[in-house]
Amino acid sequence: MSRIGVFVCHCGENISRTVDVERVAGEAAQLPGVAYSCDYKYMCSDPGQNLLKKALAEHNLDGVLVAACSPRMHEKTFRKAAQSAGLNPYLCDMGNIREHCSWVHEDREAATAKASDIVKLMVERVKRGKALAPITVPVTKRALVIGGGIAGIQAALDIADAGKEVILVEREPSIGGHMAQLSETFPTLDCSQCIMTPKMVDVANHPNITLYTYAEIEKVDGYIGNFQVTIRRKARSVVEDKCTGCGVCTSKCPKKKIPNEFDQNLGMRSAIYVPFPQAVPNTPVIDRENCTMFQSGKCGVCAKVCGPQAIDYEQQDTLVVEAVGAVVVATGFKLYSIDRKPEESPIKGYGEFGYGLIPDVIDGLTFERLASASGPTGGKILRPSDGKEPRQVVFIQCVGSRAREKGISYCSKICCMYTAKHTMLYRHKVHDGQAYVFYMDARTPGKGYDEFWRRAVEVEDAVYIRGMVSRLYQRDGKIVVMGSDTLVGVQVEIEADLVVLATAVQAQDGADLLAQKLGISYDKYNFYSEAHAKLKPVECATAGIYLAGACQGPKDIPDTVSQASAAAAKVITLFSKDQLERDPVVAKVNEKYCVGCLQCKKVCPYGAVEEKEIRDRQGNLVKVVANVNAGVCGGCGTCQATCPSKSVELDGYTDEQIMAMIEAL
Amino acid sequence: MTTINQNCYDSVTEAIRREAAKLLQEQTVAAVVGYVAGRRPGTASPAVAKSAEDAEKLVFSPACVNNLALFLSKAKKGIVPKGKTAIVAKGCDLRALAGLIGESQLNREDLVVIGVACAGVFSAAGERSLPLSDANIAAKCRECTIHTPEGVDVVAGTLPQLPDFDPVEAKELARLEAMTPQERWAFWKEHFSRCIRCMACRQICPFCYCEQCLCDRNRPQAVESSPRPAGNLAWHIVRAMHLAGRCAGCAECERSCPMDIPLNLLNRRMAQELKEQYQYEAGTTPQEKGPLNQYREDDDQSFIK
Amino acid sequence: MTFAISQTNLRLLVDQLIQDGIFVVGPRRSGSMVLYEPLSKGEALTLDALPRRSAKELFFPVCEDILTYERVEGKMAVRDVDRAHYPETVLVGAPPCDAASPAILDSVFSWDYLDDFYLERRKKTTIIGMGCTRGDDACFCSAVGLAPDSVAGSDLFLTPLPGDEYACQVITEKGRSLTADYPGLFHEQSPVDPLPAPKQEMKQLNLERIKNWLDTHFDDPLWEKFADICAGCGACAFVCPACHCFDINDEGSSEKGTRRKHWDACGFGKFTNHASGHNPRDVQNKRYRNRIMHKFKYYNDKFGKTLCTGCGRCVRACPVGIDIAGILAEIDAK
Amino acid sequence: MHSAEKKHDFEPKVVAFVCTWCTYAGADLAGTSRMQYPPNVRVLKFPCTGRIDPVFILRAFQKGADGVLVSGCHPGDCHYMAGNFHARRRFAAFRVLLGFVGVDLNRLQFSWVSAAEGGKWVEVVTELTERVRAMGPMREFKELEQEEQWSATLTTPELQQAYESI
Amino acid sequence: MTPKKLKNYSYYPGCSLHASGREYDISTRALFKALNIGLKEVPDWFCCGATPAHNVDELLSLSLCAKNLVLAEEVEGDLAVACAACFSRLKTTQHHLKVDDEKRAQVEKAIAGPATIAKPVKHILEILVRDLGLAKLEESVKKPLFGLKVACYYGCLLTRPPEVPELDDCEDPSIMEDLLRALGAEPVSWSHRMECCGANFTLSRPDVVLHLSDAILRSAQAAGADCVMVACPLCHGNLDIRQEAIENRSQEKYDLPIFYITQLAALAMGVDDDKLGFDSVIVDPRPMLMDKELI
Repeated sequence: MSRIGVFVCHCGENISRTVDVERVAGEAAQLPGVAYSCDYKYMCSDPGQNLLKKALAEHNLDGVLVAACSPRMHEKTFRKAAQSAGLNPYLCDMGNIREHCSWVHEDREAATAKASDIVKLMVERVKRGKALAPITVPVTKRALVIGGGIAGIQAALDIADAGKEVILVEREPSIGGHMAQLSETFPTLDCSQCIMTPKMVDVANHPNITLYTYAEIEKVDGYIGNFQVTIRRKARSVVEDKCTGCGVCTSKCPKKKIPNEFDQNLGMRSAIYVPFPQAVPNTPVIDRENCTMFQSGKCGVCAKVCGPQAIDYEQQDTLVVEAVGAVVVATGFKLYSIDRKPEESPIKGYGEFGYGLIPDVIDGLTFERLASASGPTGGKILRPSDGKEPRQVVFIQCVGSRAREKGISYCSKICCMYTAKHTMLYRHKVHDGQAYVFYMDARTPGKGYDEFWRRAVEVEDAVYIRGMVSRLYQRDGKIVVMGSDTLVGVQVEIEADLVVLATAVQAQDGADLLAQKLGISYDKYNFYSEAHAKLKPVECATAGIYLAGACQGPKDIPDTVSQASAAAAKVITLFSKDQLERDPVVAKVNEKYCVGCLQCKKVCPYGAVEEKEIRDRQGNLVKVVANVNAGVCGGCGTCQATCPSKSVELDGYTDEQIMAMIEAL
Repeated sequence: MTTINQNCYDSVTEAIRREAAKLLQEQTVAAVVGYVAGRRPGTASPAVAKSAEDAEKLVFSPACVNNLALFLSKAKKGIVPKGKTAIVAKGCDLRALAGLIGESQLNREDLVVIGVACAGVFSAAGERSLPLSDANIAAKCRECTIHTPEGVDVVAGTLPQLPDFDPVEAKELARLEAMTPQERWAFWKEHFSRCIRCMACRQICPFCYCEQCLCDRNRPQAVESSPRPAGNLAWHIVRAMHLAGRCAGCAECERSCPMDIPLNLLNRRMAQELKEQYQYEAGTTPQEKGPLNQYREDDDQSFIK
Repeated sequence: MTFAISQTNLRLLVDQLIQDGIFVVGPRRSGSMVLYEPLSKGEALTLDALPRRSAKELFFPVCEDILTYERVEGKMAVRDVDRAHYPETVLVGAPPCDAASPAILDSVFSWDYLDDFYLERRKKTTIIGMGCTRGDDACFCSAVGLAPDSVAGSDLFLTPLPGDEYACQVITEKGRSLTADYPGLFHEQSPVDPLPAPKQEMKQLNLERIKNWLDTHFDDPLWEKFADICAGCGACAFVCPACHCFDINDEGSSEKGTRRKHWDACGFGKFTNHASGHNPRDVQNKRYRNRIMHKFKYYNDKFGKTLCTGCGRCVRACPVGIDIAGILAEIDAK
Repeated sequence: MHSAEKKHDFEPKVVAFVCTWCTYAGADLAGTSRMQYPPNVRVLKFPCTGRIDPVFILRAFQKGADGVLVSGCHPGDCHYMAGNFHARRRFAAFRVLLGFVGVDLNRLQFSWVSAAEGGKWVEVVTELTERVRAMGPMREFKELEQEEQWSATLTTPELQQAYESI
Repeated sequence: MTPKKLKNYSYYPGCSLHASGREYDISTRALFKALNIGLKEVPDWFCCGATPAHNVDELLSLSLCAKNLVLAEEVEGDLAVACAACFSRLKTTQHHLKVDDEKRAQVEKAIAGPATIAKPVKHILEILVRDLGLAKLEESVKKPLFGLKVACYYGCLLTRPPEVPELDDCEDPSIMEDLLRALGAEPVSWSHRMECCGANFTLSRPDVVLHLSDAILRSAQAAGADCVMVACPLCHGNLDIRQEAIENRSQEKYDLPIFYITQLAALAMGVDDDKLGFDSVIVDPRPMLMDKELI
């Protein structure tokens, strides 16, 4: 028989005004299993807590119920008091007779009866409570950062500066991401590369950062504090340790007419190349698909000219396994293309804009390369088709964004600002040129943003036309832009030399595949889902994985950097302890009865359930059962409600407790 | 009355024997789970053939009512020897196999599935001495959509032209749906009051493979184990709920019920709902998640205030 | 001259018994089948089909309360069921395979422990048996020593005659007093040949030989062959007129509840499961072996009776087609 | 009008299964705001609606509840991200099943009540209580609980009496 | 011996095809006859409500089409429609009634019976290019239209909105061009094939029509087209009947014959040019066709 102590609180008069607390305590004393009961003016006061502690010792109690306010108010208080008197804190519960009773009912008789019922129910729960010990998980104090754009770089630097090791993995041959491609940045118009490249160099030189470029995540195992990450280092065909970055190979490479992806295919590069001059690392990579040596076995010029003999045509992909305690995902974005899409694709192309087949219809990133001093035109705005300077440029916003009929309903957030910036850059470079902008709304929330946009309109003379464009077509070397001006209510037709589309920001290619490897969730656009839109904006549902930058949703640079630093702060917080301690309200599997149907695994929002093989002493497989990783389990109990045989049970909310409460109704 | 020509069953029998003998002789499989004829005419029972000799005794007839997937589930562990197994499966049984694969109870690679072209089997109460016809065909076969097996390793036999049968079960379901809650309560109360908790419905179900049935537990007791009307109702509700989204629709529960409780109506009602709401149907392809193991953010919630 | 009763009068008899406060149970249509159920009038009596469940539940209910308990002011108050309140009962229309079973079960329920629940009901019940004129390929009463016209276990035995009449044999004192209480319903009639008994496929089994084999073959590969496919349900035991295993369960909370006794079956995985978790009959064929052993060896060893009346219900009910008659024939042939 | 001022012939037993993060907190808010609602409801706290097994609902009816409320976080608000999404499907299915065996679904209410919706909590509880009150006691399950197989029907008056007290 | 009919279609001509667009009807029938495809007019068909009705009364417009669809059930075969507007309305009705139970109930009440919407509604283009197939079509060509440069004009209704006609890519279709290539003609690449001609503003706001249609003709001419091919009697009207007014307005000479798809197809199939209604259009195509030695 249990020995439960019931303490009924008056809460001054808050409870006792409508609830006859003495009667509640008296009735509680009659309940089977209750060894002691009393009522007291303020249970949460020091004397009240001392009363509880004293009763625990004197009456040898093995469970405590405090019938008082909401557990959300004082559960911690009483559990701590009980613990200090030697009782496991999880054997102390609260019955809510204030918020759920005395404050919401005025009929004293009914309120007292209800309070007694609440005590009765909760006593049944306390009786069947289990002593629980906090769960500790060791923490490996190294972080993995996936993606070497500004988000990944910022997160990596912040974590590394806190003295923790960081593995930074980048898919491309160089870090830098999209920000390295930009010319100037809003709202200050400072040169992107001027602020970006020092950070890239910092990454390269940081003693705490291990950089893997031209590498991808192959596999992720483990859980918070203890991930095992397998990284595929793609064969670069250049031995990084030997290469001095002298550049002879790239200048001697006979195959030079390969469109340069970094320049949005406007410029050319060689088959062995560094994507851009400030690349980090400054180690070339051989593009095997375009390399004569790889395609026909004849050439080998680069190997011949390489002094340090760093060229290795035989190099293979290698797999590296790293143990880390936290992961920051910063895989960034790509731009939507207006090309014709496969029929089954939920996202559609823009036939009315010629499906990307009109050469002088470009996207914003291409315009950035045209405007960039280090770009293929040396910073001159020249149109791709004939290299002429465009006299009239039409900018179209919301191409693919907020376009439900094209399959994307969200706002890409950055286009209003960068289009305004583009009109300015254009005006600065082509003084007598005219910029037109078709827009739906000008969205400029941000420090200095609206002022910036106004400058474009009012000072730099960009003509903003509020309306959509219905068609683009070529006529006499020009692009005819047919649109409407909805403010005036007329059809507009502009003959443009160049059309720049502010195309939608989309999640990177393969974002979904990476999410599956990481076990994190993503939305229908493949943007990663944060754990809570308001309160956990950088955490993933999966513990120990954090998000930074546009992989979570369209974001500009300031927001990206903020989020990256926030993610880094979360990682550093995690790493501040040797052991991770967490609430022991977690699910446990009864391996005797579990039959391994793994329905629990399918519903677990945390990916906390894994398969576990049970073997006999000879090592023969007996069966496969579910196993809950206590470090990852969030304690929702969805697994238990799903399990047909109830072979998984949530501590603190066991079926036995709940059934007993229902029985006592 | 429409009668189905018996010849098609003979051709299946022949094909099963041939295939089983080959598989066993070549030691491709350790055993073939199939049917043998019973002592009484018009009966058959499941059997595990472990030799080419055993294979000669395998049959297929309208009496082969059992869903043999049961014998591959963990509930029946041990009776099929270790190693690769061949199984004779009707279309309805295939869905159960797919379900068991989806629930990690079976590996497709460990199976050789001998799918039978099945024109139908006897109903529980049907006269077994007559050829299969409108009068004695099982309700599930009347609405079968999977007479010819899909995704199997071998197809045994071919089908004759099959007549259209009256969908009695669908009609019964519609009749119940049209009742008032009070009438339905009375209907089920009468049926459940006869339940003696022989557990045939559970034991014959390929998906009731739990080592410890929730309903056998007594601490806490979720469902009264004694065969009284209250516990009987609770048991059948829990059973239907646990099978929702998993049930393959083989209707073995109903067939094996000695008290003639129309249990498959419960399963069908659930299946109908899951199809309407979540476009889920038990099929012959293993699915990673059942309808109640997944969700969509825009799932219907009109019933939630 | 023969003592007889017409079909009409048989139903009248039921009506009159009910009127006189007697609890009358007999075969009655219930949903899609016929079951032994309390009769509210003679007309309900349905004699054209074998009831799906046996008549044993009249003496040994599917589930019955043994006692109730409740904690009152810290003490546990236990209340027993008063067996004196069982009513005077007449079972009417039981075929030989059902009528014979109480006589067999009397032994086990009155052995070292007197089971009042059973015995009190048994004492208060009169059985009107009835000769069997139907039967199917699952029936094997004559193979286990009974017959479609066997009077074993009946207090009064009715033999169907041509022309809606039953020849009426008084077997026991109980039967005699029943006929004496309702003399007007019976009449004298010149002897006629009864309706023919159904032909049974099964030949007579040598139960002695079967027992001999069972005595020496506790371990035998045949058990696997017979019953590996057993699905582990209780259908056979629950429809059987002779199976009498039961389980006792307390239902309710630790504060108040009911102790209940209900049918158990050797097919169940939890049957004879020890508290330790160990089960001596750990696999299905061992559980089935127990079924055969109990019926044809253990019960015989102990009470000199066979625990089977050949009604064939288990053969019909088995969801996987296990055929006890076929198994017995196979053992007999060893 | 306050419940205290009304006297009813029938006081229904209403059980609420709620998640701790949203609805429990919402009910707390109703308290801190001193809103009033009928005292018939008894609250059972769960971490998440995802933890709520349909068996609990069934059991509550069996054990004498006249109405059952299940309430949790609005979609997208789940503290555990997806617990309420899974629960939603489970309850949708279970509801249909209960309806199919003849339970009047007016006795079973599901709702989303957030931590900020003290008013909605009051509304939902009041509405369910009054609806169930108007419907009268949940006779079906109570009667079923009393029933026996015919062969075990109780004939002892004192036992019958003892039984009814249970 | 008559050769075996390929497939039978029911046929909904629509009002225009019995009036101002008579050439479309004539040439459609002639073409089907030449291709040996059965075409049986739906008995008692009536107006589909055309493009204005649905702006005024949606239920009316749906009910008109629904009733026509019910009538179409009486004739065997998928429903062939030539007029792009009728096609659009019938398909729109099918779409609405399929996805919206409430509308369906209203319509069924209005037409006093079940709305049968299962019959596939097919535009002539679909029948030619998809059902018959380009290969078969090419095979059947007797007089290839070599050297004829055609501007294929789709107009608004043939592909839009994409979920309704489901005919081709809504902004960049190619079905007309595919057809023409099979006939031996040469489709030109031009900018205005999807633009609006002004449609039924032709009566209320001719100024708009003249402006819009002018752009179309101008663009077709600039692309080097000899003629324009249309699938809609309304487009035909605006481009053909109004061509002179357009020329007067813009002081440009276009002289571009406007063909229905069926006219050119039938011509290629060897149908006599005097059976195709060339004599009843405003811009007489015969001089141009003679020039090209196509007649």
